[in-house]
Amino acid sequence: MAEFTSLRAAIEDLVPDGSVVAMEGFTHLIPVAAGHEVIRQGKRDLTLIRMTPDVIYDQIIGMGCAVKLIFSWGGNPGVGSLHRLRDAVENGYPRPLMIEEHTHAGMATRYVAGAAGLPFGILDGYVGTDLSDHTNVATIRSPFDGEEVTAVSALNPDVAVIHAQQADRRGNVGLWGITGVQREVALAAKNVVVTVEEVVEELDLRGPNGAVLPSWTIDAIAEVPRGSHPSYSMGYTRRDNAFYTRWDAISRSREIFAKWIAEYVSGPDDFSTYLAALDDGTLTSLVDDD
Amino acid sequence: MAEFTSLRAAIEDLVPDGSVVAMEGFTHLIPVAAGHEVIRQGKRDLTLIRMTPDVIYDQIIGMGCAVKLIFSWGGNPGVGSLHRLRDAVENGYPRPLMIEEHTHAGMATRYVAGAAGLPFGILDGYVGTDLSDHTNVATIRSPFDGEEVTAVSALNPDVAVIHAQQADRRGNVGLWGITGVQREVALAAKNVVVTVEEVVEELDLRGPNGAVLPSWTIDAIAEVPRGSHPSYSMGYTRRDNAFYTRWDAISRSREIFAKWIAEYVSGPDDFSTYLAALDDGTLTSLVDDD
Amino acid sequence: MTENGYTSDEIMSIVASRHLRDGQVCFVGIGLPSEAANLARLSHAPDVVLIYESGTIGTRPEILPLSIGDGELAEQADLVVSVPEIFSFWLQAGRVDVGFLSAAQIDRFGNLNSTVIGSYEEPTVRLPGAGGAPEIASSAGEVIVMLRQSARTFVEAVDFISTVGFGRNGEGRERHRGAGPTVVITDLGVLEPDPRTNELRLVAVHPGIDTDDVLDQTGWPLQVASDLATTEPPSGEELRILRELKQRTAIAHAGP
Amino acid sequence: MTENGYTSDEIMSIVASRHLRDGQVCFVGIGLPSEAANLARLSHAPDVVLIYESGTIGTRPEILPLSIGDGELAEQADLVVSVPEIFSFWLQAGRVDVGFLSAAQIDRFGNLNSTVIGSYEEPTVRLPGAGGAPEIASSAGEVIVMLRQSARTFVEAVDFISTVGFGRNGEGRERHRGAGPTVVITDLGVLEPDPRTNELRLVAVHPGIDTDDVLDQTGWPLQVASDLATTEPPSGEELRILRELKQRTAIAHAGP
Repeated sequence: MAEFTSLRAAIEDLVPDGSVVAMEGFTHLIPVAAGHEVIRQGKRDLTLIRMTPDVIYDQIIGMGCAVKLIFSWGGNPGVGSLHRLRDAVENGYPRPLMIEEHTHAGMATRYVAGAAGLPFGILDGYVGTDLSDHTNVATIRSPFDGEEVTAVSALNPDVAVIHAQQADRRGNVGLWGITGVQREVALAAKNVVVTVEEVVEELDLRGPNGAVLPSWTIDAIAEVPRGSHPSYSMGYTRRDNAFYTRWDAISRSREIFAKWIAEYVSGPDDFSTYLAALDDGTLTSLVDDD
Repeated sequence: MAEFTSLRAAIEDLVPDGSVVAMEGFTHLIPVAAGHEVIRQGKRDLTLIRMTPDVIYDQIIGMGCAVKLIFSWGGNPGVGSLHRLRDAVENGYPRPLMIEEHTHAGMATRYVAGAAGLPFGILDGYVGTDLSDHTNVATIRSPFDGEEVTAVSALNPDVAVIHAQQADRRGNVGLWGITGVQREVALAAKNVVVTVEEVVEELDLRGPNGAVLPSWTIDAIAEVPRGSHPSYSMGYTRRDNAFYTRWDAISRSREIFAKWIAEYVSGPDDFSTYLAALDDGTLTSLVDDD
Repeated sequence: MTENGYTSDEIMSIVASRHLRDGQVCFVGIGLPSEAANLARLSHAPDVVLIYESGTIGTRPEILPLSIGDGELAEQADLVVSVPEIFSFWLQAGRVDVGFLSAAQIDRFGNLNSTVIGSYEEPTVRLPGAGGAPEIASSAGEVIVMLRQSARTFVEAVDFISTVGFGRNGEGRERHRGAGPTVVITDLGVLEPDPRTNELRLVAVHPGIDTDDVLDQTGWPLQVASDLATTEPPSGEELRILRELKQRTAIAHAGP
Repeated sequence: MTENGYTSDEIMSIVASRHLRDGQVCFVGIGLPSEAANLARLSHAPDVVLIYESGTIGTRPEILPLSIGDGELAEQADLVVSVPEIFSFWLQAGRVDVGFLSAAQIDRFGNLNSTVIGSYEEPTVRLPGAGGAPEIASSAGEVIVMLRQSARTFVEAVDFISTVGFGRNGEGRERHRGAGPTVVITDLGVLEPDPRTNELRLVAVHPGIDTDDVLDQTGWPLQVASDLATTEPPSGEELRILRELKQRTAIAHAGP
């Protein structure tokens, strides 16, 4: 049964050093505030899983919290590189980062297998690529017609962290719009932390593709309005495209990145400083003079 | 792209003799009117697929339209036996019926594999049962940890027939409530026939678990209000539990069954006679004196 | 109605409901299991989570469903999912604590037959088949079997193992996630597997039932627990809640 | 802006849009592919079905999305599904006619690299990775590649095959459902695989582009089709629709 708690307590309790963490959200509903709390608490030796590392993992990797990344596309969407991720992979800065790389279809299949309690999943994928020689996939034959398919192992993270639009008083979580792999990762993980835009009396899924995660599949819920910035929460916030562009400049320099994190993430007590800077237009002021 | 047509034309065009037909609907949204049209057109040598054969297949099998049934639970829900199915299996009447039997989980996995374009699907199932010796399943090992799972072959029917609440003017189909395996069977089949309660300007999925099948995945749509009777269409009709009980008496006797079919299904030109008898309370009058 | 003021169906449902603990996730079938599970929800286990194989999760029906997929189940559910999903993400993944099953036959090792009487190829009686039962038995944490007792249904060996209990020779459950049939509730008493042999033995008789009657209605030499108990009779409260539920159901289904 | 009154991005988008036929199902990425696909939808192919890998199917955005998962795409879609479903039930099942791809490198056999420059273990440049591309290339009926041409991007052999075209040695597509890269549209011209050798060759140059310039910007000895064509210049109508779309987009994204 889900417990309502602070984001700080949820991350303290459920994201220990060394754990395998999946923070999902496909462009939409990225749990950025939760990622900041991971940085703030100085977590170490995490294995991070996420299809699209995005700004959230660029920040966590840039602060040296992770030893390994399992992913399928590591760019800044519509902008270019994730510079902190590149610095870790290319130069081992601030520490070396092991990577385990898959395709989107492969990662999705792995989460589905994990959610379904199966040891592996199958797909028509990876064939002919060099990736199949550099990652953990296998070929198996159909016992019926001999056709070959690719097998990928299930993903069952220690903890899944997602952001959703709503939770009701009983702790049922509601989300809608582009739901990516969030239901699958929540059902695949041993523990689940959810941040929500709003706690409501009754869920009101006012958009396409509505989905509910019942309270008893979730461990901790924290109300964190705008907790998905710079991504968005359909029905609540809009994507901050400008921030993604500015992130390129912030993250390009090790020094500016460190200063930005100290000022808006690790220095403050919670997410409110970041939101205040967002509101008064100073969140990207470190690079606004460029 | 879906064409709006009559139910007669849809069944004439898309359900040829000898084809492999899946008419799905899990308790809810069973395409009974379409099943009646199959009987009316005297189709022969069909291979019928359906998780729960229910009254719809009891009628089609009782009329000798099928050579084979692929299924997982063949009872009259909440009532008892399907007598026409039993007569075919136990006595070969009116003709012998081959069966291929699975579990619910196995059938669902087979449809999912079919919809996903995979040759087979995997599950933790059938283990320890005698069914695994009498049906087409295989054991495969995880290439990662050696764990055994059960493989079942994909189902890709020649034609799927489903009933839904709505179609919009562009031919997009909307359904909600208990959707069973209808999306999966529609996406697994080579052709798709849909009967709907209502053609609307814009889909209005006014219930839980709303789903849309886009027009370009469907071949023919026929508007057949109450076409799921005696099952129901959430938001439009209620389940006719009394009919299921009366069906036990109608179907128990070969003679009464034949008379009932002649009067309400094969004799009339279309589904309207059946609905008229339902409205004036005479639909089960053949057995109401019992 | 017995002389004690309740029917054999009622004591079956009430005893089964007592086996559910609050907060458990329960995979329910139609009929007595549905009565038992909803009685538990309306009495001592308000937060029991009811799942029906039609895809309704966390449903709180006001009235008992007559089919596994009644609209009432969808309307009152926390969420509704597809049938493939209910079996994969919810049952197979190990999220169900308790599954209810019934059958046409049960044998001394708790194996269930709902497929055929006679041979598979040329059956004397073709039964409906296994449906969701094999994977419920395999994946649920434990299974509660509800079945009226007679020598015809409680047999030495089932004609066909539709759903495995402890295996043809009681060999156990190594290949299964769940513990299998931990209790069999009949109209006469309660059976549980002997932990040493996996053979079902009589652990309780219902009030007014003679042990010899239970032995007579069992198709194998039924072992009796040394500490054989007598079932606590239905309380007035249990009967009131169950009967109100059934009355609401009757009125609703008689309606227009 | 060229002397002809359009930019090289514009001619790339316009040429790509002409390759889409009405009613085709098209798997779209962000940037030029999204421009091309929406231009087709707003001009000669009103019933083209656009799918983005975020799970939006049949979407008709008023403005161009800046990310693959913009809210606009979900709001204007016929349906929205999960990411696992978009790749399994829709792409893998063979429901997509045309997929758009780009990359950091392409080689003479249409193989694409979006993973690393240098070795995989110790890359000189770590690129974002393959994302959805390998399975788009495998399962879509055909692939349209859009990529600005230079000797740095059009290479003899890619450092890493992220996404397979016709294979390292042009061996072909026996193991794939789809036909692979049937056309490569650049800022200079159009390349297509030679059906005998699977090697990309130049089949058209854009107006005002010299063939020698194209050869200079290609990292292998590029074959030129004997019937080399010159691209039909963008029409006023094509330019008008594309520019209006981009202007609507700019205004919307500048908004509050």
